[in-house]
Amino acid sequence: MSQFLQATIYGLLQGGLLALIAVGFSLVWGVMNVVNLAHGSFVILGAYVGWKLNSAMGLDPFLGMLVAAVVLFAVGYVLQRWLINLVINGPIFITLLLTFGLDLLIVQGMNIVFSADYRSINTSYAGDSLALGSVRVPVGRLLAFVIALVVTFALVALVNRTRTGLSIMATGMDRGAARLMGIRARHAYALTFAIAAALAGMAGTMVGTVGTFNPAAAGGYTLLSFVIAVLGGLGNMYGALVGGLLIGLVEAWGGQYLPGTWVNALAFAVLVLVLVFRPSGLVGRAYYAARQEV
Amino acid sequence: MSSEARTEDAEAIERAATGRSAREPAWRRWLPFGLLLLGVLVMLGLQSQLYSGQERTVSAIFMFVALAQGWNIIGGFTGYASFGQVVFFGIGGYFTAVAMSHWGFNFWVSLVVSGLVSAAFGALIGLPLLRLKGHYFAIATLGVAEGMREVVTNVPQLTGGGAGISVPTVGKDATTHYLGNDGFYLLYLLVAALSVLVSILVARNKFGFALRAIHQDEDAAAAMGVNTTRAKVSAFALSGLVTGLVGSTYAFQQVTIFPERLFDVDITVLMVVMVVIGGSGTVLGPLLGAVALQFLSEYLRRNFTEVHTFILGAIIIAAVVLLPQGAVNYVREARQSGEWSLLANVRRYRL
Amino acid sequence: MRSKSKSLSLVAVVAATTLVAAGCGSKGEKTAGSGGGSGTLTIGASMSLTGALAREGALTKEGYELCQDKVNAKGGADVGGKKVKLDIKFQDDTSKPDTAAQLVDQFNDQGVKLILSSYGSANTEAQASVIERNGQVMADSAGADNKIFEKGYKRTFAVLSPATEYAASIIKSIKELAQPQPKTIAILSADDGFSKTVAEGGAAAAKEAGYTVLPTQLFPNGTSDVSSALTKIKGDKPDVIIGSVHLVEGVAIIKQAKELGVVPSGGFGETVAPPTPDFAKTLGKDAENVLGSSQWTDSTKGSDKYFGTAKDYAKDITAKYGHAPDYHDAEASAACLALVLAAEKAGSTDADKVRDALAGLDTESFFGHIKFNDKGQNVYKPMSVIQVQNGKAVTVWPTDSAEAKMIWPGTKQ
Amino acid sequence: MTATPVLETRGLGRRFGGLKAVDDVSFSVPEGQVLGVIGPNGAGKSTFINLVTGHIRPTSGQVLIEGRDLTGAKPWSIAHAGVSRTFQIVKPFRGMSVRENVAVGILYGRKATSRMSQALEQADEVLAEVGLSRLGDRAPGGLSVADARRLEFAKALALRPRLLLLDEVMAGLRHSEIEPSLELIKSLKERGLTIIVVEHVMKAILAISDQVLVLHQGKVLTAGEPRSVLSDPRVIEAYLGQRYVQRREEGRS
Repeated sequence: MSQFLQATIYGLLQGGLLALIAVGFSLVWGVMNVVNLAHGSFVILGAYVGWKLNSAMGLDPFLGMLVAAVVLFAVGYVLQRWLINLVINGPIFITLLLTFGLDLLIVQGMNIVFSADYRSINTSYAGDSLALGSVRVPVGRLLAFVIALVVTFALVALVNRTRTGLSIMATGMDRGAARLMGIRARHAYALTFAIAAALAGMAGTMVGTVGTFNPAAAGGYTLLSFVIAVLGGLGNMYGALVGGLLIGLVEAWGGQYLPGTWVNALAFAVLVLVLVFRPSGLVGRAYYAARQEV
Repeated sequence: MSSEARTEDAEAIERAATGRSAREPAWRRWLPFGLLLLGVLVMLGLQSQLYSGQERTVSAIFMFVALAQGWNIIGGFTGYASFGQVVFFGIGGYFTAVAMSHWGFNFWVSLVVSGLVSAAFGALIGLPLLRLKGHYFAIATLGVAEGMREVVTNVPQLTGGGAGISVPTVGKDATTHYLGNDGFYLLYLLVAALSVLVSILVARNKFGFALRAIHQDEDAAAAMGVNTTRAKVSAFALSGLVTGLVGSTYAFQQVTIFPERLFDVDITVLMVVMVVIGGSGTVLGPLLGAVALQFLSEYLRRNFTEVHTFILGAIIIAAVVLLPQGAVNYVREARQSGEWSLLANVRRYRL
Repeated sequence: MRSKSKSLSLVAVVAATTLVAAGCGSKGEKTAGSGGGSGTLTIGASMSLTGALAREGALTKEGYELCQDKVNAKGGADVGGKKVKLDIKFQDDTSKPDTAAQLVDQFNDQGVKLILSSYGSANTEAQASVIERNGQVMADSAGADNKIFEKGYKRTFAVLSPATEYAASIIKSIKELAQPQPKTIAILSADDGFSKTVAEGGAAAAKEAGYTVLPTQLFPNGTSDVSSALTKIKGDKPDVIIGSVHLVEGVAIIKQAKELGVVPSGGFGETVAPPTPDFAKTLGKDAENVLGSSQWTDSTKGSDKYFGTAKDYAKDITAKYGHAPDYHDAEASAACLALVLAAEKAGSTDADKVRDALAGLDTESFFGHIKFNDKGQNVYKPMSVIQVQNGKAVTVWPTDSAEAKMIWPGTKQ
Repeated sequence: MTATPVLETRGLGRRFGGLKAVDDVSFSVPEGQVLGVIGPNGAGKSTFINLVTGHIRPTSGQVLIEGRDLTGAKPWSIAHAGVSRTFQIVKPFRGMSVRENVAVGILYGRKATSRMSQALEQADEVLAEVGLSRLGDRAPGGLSVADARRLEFAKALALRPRLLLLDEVMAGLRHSEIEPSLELIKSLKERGLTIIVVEHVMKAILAISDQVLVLHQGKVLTAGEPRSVLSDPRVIEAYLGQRYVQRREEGRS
């Protein structure tokens, strides 16, 4: 029983972090119909920023992640505004390939700059854990989890309440109409991508704090973002949250009760089944279901 | 989407140029086949010029020609971007390895059966997945491929799991003796030629018409009597067949294979890159793309040992931005419109 | 249609010409690069400089480079009475077995018959079969999986102790030194071939030593989340947790064991993770007292004419690369050394002669005793067991080369 | 009349969530007749066509083609049963030449051939019928609105249909362009084709329909002989509006 509880707690905490990683990915996909294969490399890039700040000037990662967010925001904005926008109207595999090229570039770049050594951001407290009876709740992951939730809700608020957010949504739903309303699509897109990158960066710093990372780890986070975005229904930010938690739990439980490493197959099985039986995602319908290029 | 439409128009001008009139002279109908034959002969002649290791390098080019052509059937002609295409490569490879090491099949039987098994698998997953469009199909197939890798990893008694599986190639339990670089050069050449042949046939026969129609407008195709479900599934199975044959050959050549490599998403991506850079939906594009990209990456690897993937990434980005429609289509359009400037070309997909 | 066919023929021609060109190109190389007789001893090395194994690949390259420097500093290797400079050709196999194998073939074209292995068992295994076919010779610096040596290959020689020793040596050290003696041992392992072999070796040794061994728990190779494996064994309260891991999973086990409150009464042992400096760097104080096994430490016994002792070697690495030596460095240098010594012994760079010389090689070195059994494994060199003490990995076993006493129990309750 | 109608629907209906796009539509078209279908936007005209041609599955009712129950059959089966249609928004295969566009229908239609050259020849014949011969090699992307609509026609005819459903083939055409398509429809009728015309252009409806069916909010408002239907006050009120009546009055005096 305590085993089950432990796994559940751990899965939930992990899931929160995954959600924060995936929510931006989902937003980009929903708004501009771009599947960003370089998303995972943003996560790792963020982790390196946090790590550098921590190892160079001893900045606490939970502050460092704000810097990471700013840096990645800038990177994201530039990439979208002056590169991805160049092919945004192309068939899907054009954008897929472009972002794949970006991924190669960033990952290999990090290899050259930071080397392929495994890194981890050390804090005095992140490794400690609160004991609830037989169950342990690791402090670092708990913090990350809470932040992930807060940021996700903040994002939803931003998108639904502020002018910027609305302009993004509008552009996502109907670019033509948005333009008529005087929204500059290029800017709106660049903002969307920048926000996604910033969130990935923050998440990355936390990933680096609770775990280990090196450039090669980027691909895994991109894949997870896929699964979660689809589960939640693309562009649906609450959906991404639910999807993240769900995957966290599925993997924790699967790890407990499946033999060998079958758990790895689990996430993908879920992905394919959801796509086949409920392509608009588990959580209501995707904001942009209409934009599946039918 | 209107944007889609705009891009299609561009392709239209080009493809219409190839629109055959009813009164096509016989010799022209046979030309592509003749050229294919010529190409094969040239490659056979070339073999004598190569060292054993270069044969292997060139074999790798043949391999990717076949892989690119395989992807082009579903991704290029039919317009369904399969991002899990490597699953057929893996299944073909593992079926061959398992059949040869556990069930005493000889290679040639395994080769054929592996192809058929991959095709069957394509049909099987095609039925549900081909109802999905665009990114959804892309990601569903990706999921299948990644999942299949884990499955293979988790049945070690059959596949050797993460430790890999070895095909017996020497001694008494070798069902077929190892072919050596000479043999594999010929085998890969055969497979590549076969894939091009399939591609030529698809491009010009009734079936190809159906696929192109589906690519352009699935509703209209159905309304004109095309059984779109059957056509799509057949296309997926056919591309699975080609890809599976390559996987089988690869497994025998490698002797020992591992799940990470046989289901490596990079292989899928390479297929797509080659087709897109060469020109999707054409026979020539994938051929050109595969040859060009293989030469390029080989050259980079030899001369920029440390940073070659970095450079490759940059080149892919440049290619995608400058030649989004692929070299072949770009040249055709330019011929039609007389507009050769790449910058003008960039405008096509720009926001 | 027309444009299609035209360009199709074009391709055929282009391809043909370029290929022929390539052919001629490397014909040139052949005369230039071929080792036999000429003033240089040419060795081909396919490295994992990019891709998943980039980190280990880079270290291996350091080891090969240092070997080249050292030998050439002495004016080169003494082959058949004349000094020949060592010339190692590096190529990147992008961590992919097929490319690694292809590179061996390409070296063969250029007349390069002496090969230094890539990193990791998968790559090495792929290379070994080609080596065998081409009649080349390979010194294996990092492919330790016993599977490679069960195939009857006659031309691949591994300087390192076989995989089965990695965990087993830790068990042996505990059996010999630990007080109080543990009862239950849990083994966690990554799911790649090498790690599994290591785990099997460990389990066997533990049973032999009379410990209760829990069923081995697997997790994905390269994962940074091993929580489920830990949660599974938590209930059984093992006294020792042995991880058959690489650095990343090793770090994860310690981090997450702490998070999950999994505290073995005895301690942790984690094969190759603790010896790498990053381990202590990454985990800080949590790394204290974790046991690890290493192919080599700077207190390994023995010396040779090129590298001197292990201590000298450590100095040289630190001087040249600005970091403490990693056992990957040493493995690589040792493999290179073995080839050089064999060539000298054979008095020739001819592949067959060098192969026979390697088979008969029996020498001391900074890496310890180098001698191969008929399978090509170096079973005569014991592995060292180290323990992280005050942030530094110190040798605690075998006792004759120990720098410090084993701290036991390694964990504070 | 005893002869089985080419098309008959019984209580045909389709609901999207709460909305009944088409609701309990029953009627039949006898061989060789032209049926005009009119109704305000959103009356369910296009949905109705999609139900008949199998692009949308009905949630209730039946579709019978020459007596065979083909309810919920796939579009291609319907096509093979001899029913072909045009799309309100033209759907040319942009990757192919005009000729190849038509050839698809010949290769996969009711009297399918698989000989490519033969198919392309027949395609040229069909293009001739609709007056597109000169454009056979062109790309559909470059066609004028009128020619694009002709291409839709040609693609539908390529199937050698017995029943032809025309979804607003005259929308967006100039008066000068409407005449020829009317002529075309008439000539097809003379060849014994049964035709259903969905139109807004009243002039066209009056000119060619034997019967007119009025859809309103998915239901059949009324059906019958064109002039009587068009003067039916409910129809005028629901759809045509007063201005149309006034114009007719003026026209009389």
